[in-house]
Amino acid sequence: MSLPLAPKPPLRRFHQARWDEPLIFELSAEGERGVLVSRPEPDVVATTGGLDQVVPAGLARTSPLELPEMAQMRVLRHFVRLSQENLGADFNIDIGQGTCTMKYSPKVNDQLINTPLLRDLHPAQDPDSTQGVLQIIWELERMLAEISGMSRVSMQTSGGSGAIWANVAMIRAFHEANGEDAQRREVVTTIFSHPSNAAAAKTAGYDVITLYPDADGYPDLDALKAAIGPQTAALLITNPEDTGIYNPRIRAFVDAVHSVGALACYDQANANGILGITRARDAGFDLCHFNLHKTFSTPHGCGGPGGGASAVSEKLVPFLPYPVIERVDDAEARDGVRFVLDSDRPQSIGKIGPHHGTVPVLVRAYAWIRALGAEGLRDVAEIAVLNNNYVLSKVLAIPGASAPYAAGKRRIEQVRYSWQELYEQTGVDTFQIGIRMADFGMHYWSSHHPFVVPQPFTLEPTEAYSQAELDEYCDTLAAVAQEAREDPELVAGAPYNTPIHHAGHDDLDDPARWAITYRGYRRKYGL
Amino acid sequence: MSLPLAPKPPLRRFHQARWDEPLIFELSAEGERGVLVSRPEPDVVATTGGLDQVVPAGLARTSPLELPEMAQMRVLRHFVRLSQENLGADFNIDIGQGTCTMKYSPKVNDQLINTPLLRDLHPAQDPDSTQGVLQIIWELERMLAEISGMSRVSMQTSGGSGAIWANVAMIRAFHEANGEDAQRREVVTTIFSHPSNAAAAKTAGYDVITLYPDADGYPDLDALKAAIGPQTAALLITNPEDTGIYNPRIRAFVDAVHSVGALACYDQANANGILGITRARDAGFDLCHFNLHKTFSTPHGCGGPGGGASAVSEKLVPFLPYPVIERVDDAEARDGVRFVLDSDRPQSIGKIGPHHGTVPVLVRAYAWIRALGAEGLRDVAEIAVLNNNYVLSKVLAIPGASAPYAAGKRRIEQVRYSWQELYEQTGVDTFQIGIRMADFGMHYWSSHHPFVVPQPFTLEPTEAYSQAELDEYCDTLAAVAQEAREDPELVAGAPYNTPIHHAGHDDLDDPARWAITYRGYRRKYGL
Amino acid sequence: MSEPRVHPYIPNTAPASKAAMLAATGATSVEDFYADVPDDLRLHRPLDLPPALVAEEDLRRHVAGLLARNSSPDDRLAFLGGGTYPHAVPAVVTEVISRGEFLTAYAGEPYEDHGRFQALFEYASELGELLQTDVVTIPTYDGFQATSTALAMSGRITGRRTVLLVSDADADKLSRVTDFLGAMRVRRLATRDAVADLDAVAEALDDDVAAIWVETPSATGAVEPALRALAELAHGAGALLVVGTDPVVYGVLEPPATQGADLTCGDIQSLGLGQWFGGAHAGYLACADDPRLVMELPSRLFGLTTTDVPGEIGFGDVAYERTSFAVREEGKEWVGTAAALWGIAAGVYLALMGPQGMRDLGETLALRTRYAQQRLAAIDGIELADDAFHLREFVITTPIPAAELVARCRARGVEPGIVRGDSELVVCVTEMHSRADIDRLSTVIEAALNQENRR
Amino acid sequence: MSEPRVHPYIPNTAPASKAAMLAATGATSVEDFYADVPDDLRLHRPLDLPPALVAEEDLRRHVAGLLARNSSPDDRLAFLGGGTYPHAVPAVVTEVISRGEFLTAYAGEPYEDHGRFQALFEYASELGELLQTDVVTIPTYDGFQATSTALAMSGRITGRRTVLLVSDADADKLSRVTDFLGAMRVRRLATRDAVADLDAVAEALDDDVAAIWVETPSATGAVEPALRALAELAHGAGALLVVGTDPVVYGVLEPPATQGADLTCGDIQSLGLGQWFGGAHAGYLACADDPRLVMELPSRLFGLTTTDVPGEIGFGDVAYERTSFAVREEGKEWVGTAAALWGIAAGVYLALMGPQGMRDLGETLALRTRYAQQRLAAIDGIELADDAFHLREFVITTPIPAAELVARCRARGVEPGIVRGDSELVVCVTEMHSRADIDRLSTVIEAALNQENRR
Ligand SMILES: Cc1ncc(COP(=O)(O)O)c(C=O)c1O
Ligand SMILES: Cc1ncc(COP(=O)(O)O)c(C=O)c1O
Repeated sequence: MSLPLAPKPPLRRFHQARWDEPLIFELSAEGERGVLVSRPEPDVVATTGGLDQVVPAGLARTSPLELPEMAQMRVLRHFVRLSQENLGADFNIDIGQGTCTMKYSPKVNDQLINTPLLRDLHPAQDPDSTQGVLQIIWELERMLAEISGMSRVSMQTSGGSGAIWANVAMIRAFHEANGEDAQRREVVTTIFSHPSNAAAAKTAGYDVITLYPDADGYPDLDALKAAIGPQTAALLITNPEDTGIYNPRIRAFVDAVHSVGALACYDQANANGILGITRARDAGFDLCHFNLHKTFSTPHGCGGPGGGASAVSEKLVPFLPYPVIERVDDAEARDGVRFVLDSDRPQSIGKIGPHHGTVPVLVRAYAWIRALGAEGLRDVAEIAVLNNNYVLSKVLAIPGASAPYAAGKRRIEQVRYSWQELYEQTGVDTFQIGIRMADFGMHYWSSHHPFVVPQPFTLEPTEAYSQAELDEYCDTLAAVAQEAREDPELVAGAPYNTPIHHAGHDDLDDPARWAITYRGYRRKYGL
Repeated sequence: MSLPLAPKPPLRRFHQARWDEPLIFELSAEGERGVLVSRPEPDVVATTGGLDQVVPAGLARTSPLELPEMAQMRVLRHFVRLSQENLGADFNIDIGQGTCTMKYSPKVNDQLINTPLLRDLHPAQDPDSTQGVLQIIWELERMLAEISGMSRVSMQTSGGSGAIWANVAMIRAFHEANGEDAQRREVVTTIFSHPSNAAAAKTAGYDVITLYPDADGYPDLDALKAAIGPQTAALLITNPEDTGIYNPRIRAFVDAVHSVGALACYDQANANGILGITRARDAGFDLCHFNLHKTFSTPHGCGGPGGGASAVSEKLVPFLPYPVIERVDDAEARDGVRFVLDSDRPQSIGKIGPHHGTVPVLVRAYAWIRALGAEGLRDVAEIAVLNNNYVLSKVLAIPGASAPYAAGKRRIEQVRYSWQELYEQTGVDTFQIGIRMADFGMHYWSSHHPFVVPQPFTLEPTEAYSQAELDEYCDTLAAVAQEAREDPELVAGAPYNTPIHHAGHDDLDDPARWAITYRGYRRKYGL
Repeated sequence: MSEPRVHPYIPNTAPASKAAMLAATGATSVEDFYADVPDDLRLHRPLDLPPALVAEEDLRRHVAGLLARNSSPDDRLAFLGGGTYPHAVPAVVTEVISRGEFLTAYAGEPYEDHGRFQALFEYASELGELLQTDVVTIPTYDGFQATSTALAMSGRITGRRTVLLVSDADADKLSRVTDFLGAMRVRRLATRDAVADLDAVAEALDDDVAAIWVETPSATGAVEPALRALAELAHGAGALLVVGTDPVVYGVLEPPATQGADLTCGDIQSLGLGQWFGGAHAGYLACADDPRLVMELPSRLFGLTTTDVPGEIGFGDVAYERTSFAVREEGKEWVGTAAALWGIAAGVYLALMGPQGMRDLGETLALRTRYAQQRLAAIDGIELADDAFHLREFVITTPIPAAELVARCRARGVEPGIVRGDSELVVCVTEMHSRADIDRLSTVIEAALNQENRR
Repeated sequence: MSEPRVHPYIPNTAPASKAAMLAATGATSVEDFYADVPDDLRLHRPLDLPPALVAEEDLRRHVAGLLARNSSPDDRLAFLGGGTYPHAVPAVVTEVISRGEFLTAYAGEPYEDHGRFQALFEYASELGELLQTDVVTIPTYDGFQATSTALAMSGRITGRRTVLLVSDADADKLSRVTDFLGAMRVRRLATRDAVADLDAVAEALDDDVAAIWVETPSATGAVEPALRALAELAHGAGALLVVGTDPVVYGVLEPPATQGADLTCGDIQSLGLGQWFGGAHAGYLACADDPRLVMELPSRLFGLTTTDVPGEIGFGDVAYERTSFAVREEGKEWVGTAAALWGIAAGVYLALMGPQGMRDLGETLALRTRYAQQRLAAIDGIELADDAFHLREFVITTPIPAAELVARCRARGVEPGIVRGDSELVVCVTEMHSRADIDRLSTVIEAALNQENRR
């Protein structure tokens, strides 16, 4: 063959890196060292008498310590090989992890945080020496307050569920302060809300009442009205839900809840599609939360650390976790202002996290908002929604795919689709489609349990992908659906091009067989 | 299947990432932007009158500018995907790029250089504000002088060949200063020396005389004596050569050269096996050079920037590139010393590179030496040599492989092997073996041209790999040799597990067909 | 600006694609998509935010400028702990967690995200070696959360509602735990010489006690010497022993699990996460492979499986039905995005350190701590607050108000410790403090005290 | 120390492996391997080096401590160019070249090192678009080397020995070129108003002239306006036109190749490489796809090929037989490790910038340069040294010795430029200098001059 190059075929000929690395313990070589630590100086040994003198009898370790022994480069090699066996958002058209808002985390933000001026700060050091980071956190709080319409925002948690928990804890404290805690024992949520809403409420001791969607996919307003009363502590709801359908009667939900003296709390983990369009407080909500690692672009880190932001209206401010950062005038300080910590908050629910939250995440979120400004955030929303509706039109053109509820309606930033028809026709289910997508280098996620939508899959294009990439994703999905029709065995046998092949599940749910650590494994199987 | 896990097979089941990315130009989407630059402020536009006013008529660009138009994340994605299609030393047991000294480049060194205190320094700024980096370069020079036994070292070049060139230029300047330039028109080197020795000498205008090895693999001393005379400018030689055989008569070579008034220059690009064991100056050499990106561990960067260090004895000091860094006493300076630049060097050959060489490389080399100290450097040498002889014993056990010359002798840090016997038996050549090794995730390099050793391959284990990794490499080599016997077609059809399949070569040497840029390609093929 | 507003982070702000895509959806404007948002909920003005810094260098200059208002750590020598410890972060740790494959991944399947499953299984396994437990969770948010959960588990398992805190716990942590436990109550027993007062514990135990809660090293760095006795007391009373502890010390100390602890929990910040102004924490829970305990853990657990190809190593979620992901409020507490990347970091850290590294580190901590105690106790007016064995942190009593002493030391470029009460200072010493640093601390404190005397 | 000396960088310092491997080789000690090194060449003492800093944190503290002796760039506002320019480095550039796959790779085959072949082919292609040439080399060391080679090529191609330098070239570069060319000679013609004096050029051309050498923007930032005329002169005399230039300006300027330049060459430091104390340079050579030129290039050239699978893109070395790798001294000059990673960086940079980014950048450079010229020329006593069109750099004449002016500005935190001669300063302005920065420069220079007047 000779130039010119032939055109590329429609589907990407992908293969993920496959290193077939052993478990790290099997790489151990007696006596190798990975990194050396600073050792006590000879005088220190002499003055103290050495380890035997210092550690009291009976406390010294006698158990074996079977960590791997490896030279530095081998440790590095092991983990960078594993990294290549992982599909980060930098690498794939990551619209298939719907509800997760896999958008671009700008590299400049990663670089900005990577300075000793942030990395090596201690939270207890002289606040005069940490004014920069305090100012950033303070400004971020102001910006999130403006975006939500709320009064104040706490960013002490490192995940969205943590922020939900903080909100629930504040709801509990609010009713306690009003002497209604004993009476208000129920929290209402919806089946399309993230499970952490129900779970956090339950953890706080509430009974959970779950609303189901009506024929249009909205939670049922009448059902809500029937469910609430003086026993209700709060409604935990999101809008749009994972279906992507905006509930236009949301204010009526809030009003109904308020009418029984309960609070309304808005899960805005993913506010991507409505930034600058509509705000939680303007719909009457008392609390809401954001996931900084979703809407505000901070990296997901294989599952954290992210950043949770709990935003509250004026009446819940007293209950915020302490400390809050305040800006005070100070003629002697730079620019005449100083940022101080206020921990003297008697009604506070206390601490949620150790200090000010995931600081490297907060600074990234700050930088992301600053790079966009008001117009840019609005662009984020509009393009996310455009992308979503574009993908919707393409997916609906795939035989066997559908978007249940509210047929013909536009969606906001994501859609929960269904392969029910394809499944009925071919026997290939949504999990199998998903695994086959991995053979083309793409993520794909079904949905949270329970599967209200049958054979679900959820796509959330965000603003971060170009038209060509959205096309590639949809074309691949269509091709896999076509494979399911023509060669269901092929799809069922997937994956072929990933680091490992089809894995068994039998060993994961049986206490007699599961192996949660290497030592547990060896013990259980007598190795 | 169920736990426990089966053991892994002897050969790694490897597949490299394959993304099948188009050329970047094909990813262009009209109007997308990758990064925005700071724009002239409105007043600046007003005051200057704008671009049309500022750029004189006739100079403004009228040619099209067909760079790709891509959003930031897509640019990132393209290049990180390409990165996964590249096999860095961090990832593989990189002993197969013999002569290249693929050792560990410590990550801490990469991090140390990544500070604005180095990255954002300008060479012309007040030297008071750059004392730290000047001190590091000065100290590095002192350490390299100690390691080589030479008086001074210039690190202005970013490659070993550049350092060879600098040495040749100093040799030329030396003879010029002695009025012997017109007479000394020949440089002697050996066929196992790196081609840049011959090529740099030729570029400097010298005629090149090449010595061949004797039966033991050493360059022939008698041939040297016959070749040199008053016409000789210098001997450019290395020891051990790529064979890894140490030439014990090296001093006689140097003496012979000196006896005719010529200079002796030692190519120590790879001094890995003899650090702290023996030094260039102690064998009488007048000049030598190191590759910081080999012996001193700085990363190879896909082929640079590296660092070349040219070390000279006292009599060549006047000819060093300017400026040199001097440490002077200064009661007012920190620690009482100041580092200053001396550019007033009338006999200097001038500049070799723009300033002080590849600064990020110099700092890394400095840190590497400091992490090891004298004992550590000695360990580097000893373990590199142990590793090499260990591999030698394993390779010699593979049917069809041999290590020509000096049978039974120990080698220093590398060995040039031969598959001649395997080739004769199977028809599979060294290139084919090499490509097949890539299917197991390993590099493999034949050798420099010309192939004095038939069907050559060159392994250089350095000190950086553990016994288990050396075993894996050798076992894979043995398995591939076995494949060559059992299924030569299989080997000939390789690669299978790399980003692309077997490539044609026909389009690369024919001017009517080659395509060196995308625009050249489109023009040539009418696209 | 007349140029279209095309943003590098938003490809389809490019007019051509935007128009083509709108056309493909049949919409005439983006407004069509928002048809369902009632007008009275629309924000009819731009958000009130500072102007955009779209040019990357403008952004960089602005943010770096703000960060430059923090003063450089080189300018101060700090002996600050209190839950966030200045330990070395090996470069390889940072390299691995900076890889885009890990940094920007989230929740893919075990196939295409094999790497994070293996890395996190290895993290859990390494921590299990250190702690001598067969079960370790994928990280939760932080030590506060881990401890809260461990204690809540003790309530769920025993059906009881009292937690006996027998150590000096960090006040913030206690605040978190107390709020979390809600209907359960935490009863604090006074310590004796900075560790558990066994007599008081024995006396306080009753049949509502779900757990004895030990913190070791405690908030003052005191190491609890009587874990075995506490375990016996707890078990004798039908309660669990829950030990909050920093794994970093177990290169030299015998871990709680082998002394009878039912649940070990805490923070892994010390294992290569860095300080980050207190913004780099992750929690762990560890226990024996006992379904009674395992099924109460809310966090994800990764387990080994086989694949269709012999010798390949597969992974998956263990007992997923425990979790709120599977069964919403019927699950144990909740699970969500937590701190996986920090778990990977700690896994790399422990692999680099190896057994000898952890032993060396423990020794360095123990000896330098003792050395600092000796040096400071030799200063006129300074005394050690107790006689317990301390690791990494200890308390000195100060002859002047502790806050005043801190202020004076700060003026000399040293952060001598964290104020505790009026006249106590918690001093933290790690492997990052050389002997010379400790000597400097001692000199500076001495000078600061003499300043007083000279007044 | 009694512990064995096991180094993290040297796995087989571990006693067990070392012993096993020695045994496998049949050696009794490592000394056996050095049997061939004569005793009188052996170094019978340890190298005299500073003590090892094996603990990573000790090393880090030491090196960071040395670097901290450099003062922070935040503390000074610099207008320094002279071959190393303060341009923005987009974060994505740094991310890509920090990837271990690229950073630590070297010279693998096009199969397993497909990535670097494609990235470097794309770099060359992008530069070709900017410069309007069909051939661009894989990077050589730096602009000094590239220019040296281009001029040497002109000698080889024409068989002549004189180079006519018609611009104001950087003195260091000229030193390098002169030494490199050896037997050829460089004849410098005086410039007129900072650009080529066409009459002088016409007069100087003779049949020993191999090339007219233009530098544009020159060492003073002057843009050569008469490339077409120079090309005609050169070609009329059988010589080549060699243009040394910075690609960064071709977003707004017409490139040399379309005006008759035979060889375009220079440095790509401006394209996202950063400053690094002058330690980040790479050179390029660009020309038409003319075998007469191509076969004289010493550097590697990567070309496209097909593979056995349609649509796959293969790469390989073009005309490898040119190179010293293939034919040693019979090759063209030499080739070796050069600056590939910087080429990848520049390729990423150009992809990020795109056509509009390069146009915007060019506009910003042009306008801010002009603005700075206007501001400084308005200062009493300061004048522009010439009337040429300048981009990014220009020369002012100073009423006091330039070195003195620099010293006074430094005292005010500003580096106003590079001294040239006694009373000239080369001032550099890029996109990194805001209007406010330029205004500050102007204010500081004014203050510095007034200081004199007040004396
Ligand atoms: C709507 C919604 N709420 C809450 C969460 C929980 O956030 P986190 O995963 O950060 O705990 C998510 C995350 O998937 C979500 O999509
Ligand atoms: C012995 C020897 N000399 C010189 C060189 C040339 O060094 P560089 O590639 O840095 O130009 C090499 C590199 O392979 C070498 O091995």
